[in-house]
Amino acid sequence: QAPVRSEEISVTQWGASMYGAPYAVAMEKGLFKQAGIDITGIIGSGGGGTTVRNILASATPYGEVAVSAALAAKAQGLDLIIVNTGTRSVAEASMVVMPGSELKGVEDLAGKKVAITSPKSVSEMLLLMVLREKGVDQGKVQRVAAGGYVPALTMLEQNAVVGSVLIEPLSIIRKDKYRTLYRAGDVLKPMTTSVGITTRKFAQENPAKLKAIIAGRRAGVQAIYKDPAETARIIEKLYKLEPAIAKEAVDNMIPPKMWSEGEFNLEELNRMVDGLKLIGEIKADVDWSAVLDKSYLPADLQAKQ
Amino acid sequence: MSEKLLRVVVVVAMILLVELLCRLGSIPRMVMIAPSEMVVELGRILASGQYSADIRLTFTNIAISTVLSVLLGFAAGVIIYSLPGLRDAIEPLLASYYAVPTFVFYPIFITLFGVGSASIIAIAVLLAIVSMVTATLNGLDRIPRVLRKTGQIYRMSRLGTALLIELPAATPYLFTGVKLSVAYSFIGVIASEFILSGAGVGYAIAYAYNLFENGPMYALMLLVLIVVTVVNTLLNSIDRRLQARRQR
Amino acid sequence: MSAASGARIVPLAPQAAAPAHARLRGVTRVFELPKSTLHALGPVDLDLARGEFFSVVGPSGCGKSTLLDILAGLSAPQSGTAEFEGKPVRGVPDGVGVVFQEDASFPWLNVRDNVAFGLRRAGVDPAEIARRVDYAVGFMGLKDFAASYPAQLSGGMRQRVCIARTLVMQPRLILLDEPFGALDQQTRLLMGDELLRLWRETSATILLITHALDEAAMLSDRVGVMSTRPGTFIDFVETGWEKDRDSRVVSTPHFGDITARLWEKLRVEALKIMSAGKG
Amino acid sequence: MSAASGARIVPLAPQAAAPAHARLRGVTRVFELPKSTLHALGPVDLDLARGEFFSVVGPSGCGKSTLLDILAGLSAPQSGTAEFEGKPVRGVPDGVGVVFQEDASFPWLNVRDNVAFGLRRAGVDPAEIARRVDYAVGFMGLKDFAASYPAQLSGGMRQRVCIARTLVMQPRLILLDEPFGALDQQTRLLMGDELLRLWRETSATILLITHALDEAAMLSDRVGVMSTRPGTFIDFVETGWEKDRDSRVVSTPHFGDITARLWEKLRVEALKIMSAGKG
Amino acid sequence: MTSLMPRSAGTLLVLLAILVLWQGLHLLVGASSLASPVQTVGKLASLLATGEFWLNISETMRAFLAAFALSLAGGIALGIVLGVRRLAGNVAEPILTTLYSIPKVVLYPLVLLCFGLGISAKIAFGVMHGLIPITLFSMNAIRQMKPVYRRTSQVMRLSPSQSAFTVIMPAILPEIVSGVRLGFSLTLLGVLIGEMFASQRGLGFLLTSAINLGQIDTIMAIALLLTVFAVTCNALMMRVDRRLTHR
Ligand SMILES: Nc1ncnc2c1ncn2[C@@H]1O[C@H](COP(=O)(O)OP(=O)(O)OP(=O)(O)O)[C@@H](O)[C@H]1O
Ligand SMILES: Nc1ncnc2c1ncn2[C@@H]1O[C@H](COP(=O)(O)OP(=O)(O)OP(=O)(O)O)[C@@H](O)[C@H]1O
Ligand SMILES: [Mg+2]
Ligand SMILES: [Mg+2]
Repeated sequence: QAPVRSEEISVTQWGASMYGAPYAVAMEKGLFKQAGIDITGIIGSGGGGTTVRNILASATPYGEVAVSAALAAKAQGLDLIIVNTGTRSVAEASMVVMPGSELKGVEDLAGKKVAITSPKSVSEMLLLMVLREKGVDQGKVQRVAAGGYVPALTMLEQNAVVGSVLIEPLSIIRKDKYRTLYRAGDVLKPMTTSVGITTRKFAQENPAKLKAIIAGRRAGVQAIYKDPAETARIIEKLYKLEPAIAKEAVDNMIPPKMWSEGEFNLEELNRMVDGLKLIGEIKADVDWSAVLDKSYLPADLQAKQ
Repeated sequence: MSEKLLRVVVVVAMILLVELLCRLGSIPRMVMIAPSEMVVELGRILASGQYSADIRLTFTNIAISTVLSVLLGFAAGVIIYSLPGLRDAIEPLLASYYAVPTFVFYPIFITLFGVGSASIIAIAVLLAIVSMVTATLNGLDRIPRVLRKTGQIYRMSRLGTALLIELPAATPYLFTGVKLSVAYSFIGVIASEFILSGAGVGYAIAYAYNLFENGPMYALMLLVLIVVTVVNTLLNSIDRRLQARRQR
Repeated sequence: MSAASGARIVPLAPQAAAPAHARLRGVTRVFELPKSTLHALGPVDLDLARGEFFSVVGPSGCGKSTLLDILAGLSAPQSGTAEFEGKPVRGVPDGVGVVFQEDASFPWLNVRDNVAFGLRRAGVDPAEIARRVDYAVGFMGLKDFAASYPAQLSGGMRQRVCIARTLVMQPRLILLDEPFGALDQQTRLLMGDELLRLWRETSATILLITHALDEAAMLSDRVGVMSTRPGTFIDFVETGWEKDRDSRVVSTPHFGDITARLWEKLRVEALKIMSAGKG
Repeated sequence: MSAASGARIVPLAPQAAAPAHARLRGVTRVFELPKSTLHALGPVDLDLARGEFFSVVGPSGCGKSTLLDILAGLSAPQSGTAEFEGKPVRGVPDGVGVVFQEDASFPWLNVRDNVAFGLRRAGVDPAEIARRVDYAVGFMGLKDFAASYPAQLSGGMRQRVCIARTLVMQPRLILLDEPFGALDQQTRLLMGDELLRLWRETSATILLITHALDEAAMLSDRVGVMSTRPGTFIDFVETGWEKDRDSRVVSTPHFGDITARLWEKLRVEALKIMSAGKG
Repeated sequence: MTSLMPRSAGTLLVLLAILVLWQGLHLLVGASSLASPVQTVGKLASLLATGEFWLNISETMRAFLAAFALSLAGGIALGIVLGVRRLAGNVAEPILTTLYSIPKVVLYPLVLLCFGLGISAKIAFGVMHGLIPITLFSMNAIRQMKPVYRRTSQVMRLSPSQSAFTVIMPAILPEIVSGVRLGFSLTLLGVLIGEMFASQRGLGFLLTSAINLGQIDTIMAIALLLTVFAVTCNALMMRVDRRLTHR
């Protein structure tokens, strides 16, 4: 086996959301190589389930996926473990209304129709959590599945709904057209939204590789916080965004500290579980000890709680 | 008859083979559940009513887009037929039509028709209508001239000739168009739901797939397979009856 | 069965005597093609006597079917006039029945309904329809097939359905365009006998287009021989048969005379074509 | 042009004299259908003399094409034997050419290439191919159409392409299955003349299946009349024409005699069918 | 393009009418819902100027060509076998037509489960769409070939291979080309749908992300590119067909 072999790993929503920024930065700046592994490519995909299955099937079965996808896969008996956390914020999510709308706050949504992407999606979950936080009866807000963010905005423009969920970077691209009703990050406390997973077998056989990936990603996160402007340039190139938009997208995520360095925060994890329960995707509490394995984290992070 | 039997035997054998491979674990559970389990699952989800709304939505949309594409396709076919100049111009385009990836026009439809069923129906109609147009043209072309002449001999009106001679004469060809319209409506509606929408059987399958819920996923796939097979068999038997009188 | 003195050649000028049942005068027909015009027929003069059995023979494409269309009012002549029972032909006149060269049975109707089609459109009383259809179906030997669809019948039987469908309308002028084209010689012979029987029973005027000289010779009172396109009548041959003739005439010497006469005419036409470099 | 004494009826037993060019003995053919078996042909005995022009007439479906298939080695008889040039027929023998009833021209080749097809496959020298093809194309009156594709030709012309394609192979036995079915009487007459010329020039043995009695009567040395299915020969009529006959014979009394004789035979067959309740 | 497709002035007029309709619709619904023809062409040009876009094109083309080659080879071979073996053909035909009318997208999860999320899944999905029509058309081509052609080759005493290559192949070619044309379109559709649902590269992937980001001009530009490509190939095949068959 060559000392440094090129590897491909998977990241959910690669190219569409900010989840992948640490990988982009780490690859661009050679941080993975420094950590002892040559990551040459990222495989992205839309759905969480697809990513999980794809991770399981690939030569280097490591990837970052939505928490819900990891838990669902685990619940269906797939042999995987969570080895680090990825993103930990909901700051990129918001709800918008038309500029002339009379709605002032979350409370005004009662008795109204709003657009979500699809039933049981993250967009619905965050909406429900916001409503609960603000004490609005979720039964009073009628949710319409649009199939995606863009169709949801179209419904909004056509007055089929009064509000629509939205996510960055789309919300930045279209910020002139709508008024933001609330930002999920302003209402909700941070929670873990994505995690790094691998198979138990791979972890046991290639602990060094795994540690290198996690370390490389961590270095990427640190680099983001150190130099947001450079991060924006990297993102801009990779995601083919306009410079201004890329800059704003990155800058928006710096204060809420969207990217975790990898450490597990049970409170933030459970907050996500709470949300998933709200949309009925999981029924019971999660026994994290059966799912998590912190032994591949850098030593200082293992200690953090 | 024996061919029918053989066909049943072949299909049953294939199902049994899959069943066996699943039961023996050659096909892992995570990849596919045994056909018998799919049936049980299907029974369960139908009884629970969990997907009733999706199922109703999907099949209603399929029915609507079939009817629309048949009616519109027939009307368009008649119009194009009666304008030979237009026809010459349009025919080379019709021949290439299926090479156009129709579903990319979804974003346009949602601005025109709003989000939801109407746009999905529009995609399905767009996909299905051309078969009906082509079949109508073909059917009208194939009405032997002598049948129209016969109408004249009986001193029938233009409308009478159209209803009592031209329509029945073209029926078998029109029915071919109907069959294709049904198939393309199925494909159009379910594929749009699968990729673009937040409701319906197509969406439910994609959703179950993402959540690793192989039970409901395969049950819904089975449901679609069964409905398509039944509808197809039904249409084929009508077709055969129409053809049986005709075949020369 | 008996044969008259021999085939008589009649003058090409139309017969002036009794008022004709159907009459063509100076009829021509031209088709406009995309790049040219095609002179398909004429000028043709023709008088059909009431109750006459008249056959037309002529090379393929000489305009026989075109002639029939004009007599039936299905298309108008370019020039000249067509008359039926003293009135000019405009549209399809009442009392004219046509059996077309192509199979015109309706494949979606069974034999009975095919035969009843015209009567139903004409609003004839149902009991009367049933009576006439039964008779015609029996007459044409289709009784066992009354409930069959055309697809289950042979080409010859389908043609009989069309004949029956025409007969039930009790036309006074029957135009038949190669009705036996799909049959073999034996069956033609039998169908010819039946056509003669029908003709005797209804005393309709019949115009039969055929390409079989023997058929024309055996069935007709008079045979018109057409030239190549644009078709005109180059000869009229009177057969002189008695009215109650049947297929047995084919073994008489007189039959040989008529066919030889027809053959000779056609051969001359054929040689003309050849020397004109066509064919 | 002259006619011999008259149509002679020959005994049904095969002629014993000169060794036959092709010979069938007790040949039958049965088709297994899904629900029944169909006795299509025979038993048939037939001897074709070298250089003879023999025609077969008979009702549709009596087994004429089946007989031809057996002679050509395209299908084996159920019982009995087929011989060609003294050897039993197994597969298609060398020296046999067939023109089928259906249009067998290749739509993807132009007329020249169609005609040259067999020669090319047989590896004949290109110069020789060109020579023979030119000759055959000219002979069949297709010179102006050498570069045309079958789709641009009429049915009759396509049939001529098939005849030319067979002729260039210089077969010693030519089997023709209703080759002129698509033509009108005039053109048939002309084609008949050409076939006779060809026959004289090549001195091949010809078996011609036709449903036109006049054609059989004019062209053949001998006509075999077949019964309805299962087809057997019920009569052989020798025409007694001289070898250098042509279409002018149609206006001789002798021609009338032969056709009358053939007609009579067929009429008897037809009546048999009718009384058997078929048709 | 112009020399291939619109052979008549009428077709050009219809294309023009489509353009006018497109522009009209654009004015009606606004630029954010429907890019104008000019915007679309401009966007396509700028996309084509990037190497990135060509990588996606080549990704799609690679999957498509592999899928099309497999559909062709498999479909024609299977079709010929089913055409020659009458019983097998009769048994298989209704099964195939039913499979054909199934919305194959519902089976996509199964494909992913079997092939993973790589090019092989896309190829498999393309083949699932393209194989059956080609099979059905080839089978019918063999079945409906006039028997007299085979008899002619027998009479000419051709060897089996001579008969196969000089008679049977040319005789069934037009039917097969029709099947191939339909198979071409459907294979492309299959590959694109495959890329839309789960992929990281290719035109289908670009389409989904453009749909997700609401980049209507990108959507239209890719649709235009695909349409032009497919229509051109189709017209080419029709032309080859006409040249080969003279019918
Ligand atoms: N509607 C039409 N348009 C153009 N040309 C026509 C039309 N109908 C007939 N013709 C042409 O007119 C000529 C005469 O046609 P017609 O059908 O009357 O011939 P026919 O004597 O009946 O031939 P056949 O014996 O083959 O039936 C032919 O050359 C034919 O091609
Ligand atoms: N391959 C076959 N399988 C089953 N039946 C057949 C087959 N070929 C011919 N027959 C039947 O055998 C009988 C004789 O057929 P054949 O084609 O020899 O008749 P034919 O005398 O040539 O008729 P025609 O004058 O109509 O050409 C017919 O009833 C036909 O249906
Ligand atoms: Mg005619
Ligand atoms: Mg035959």
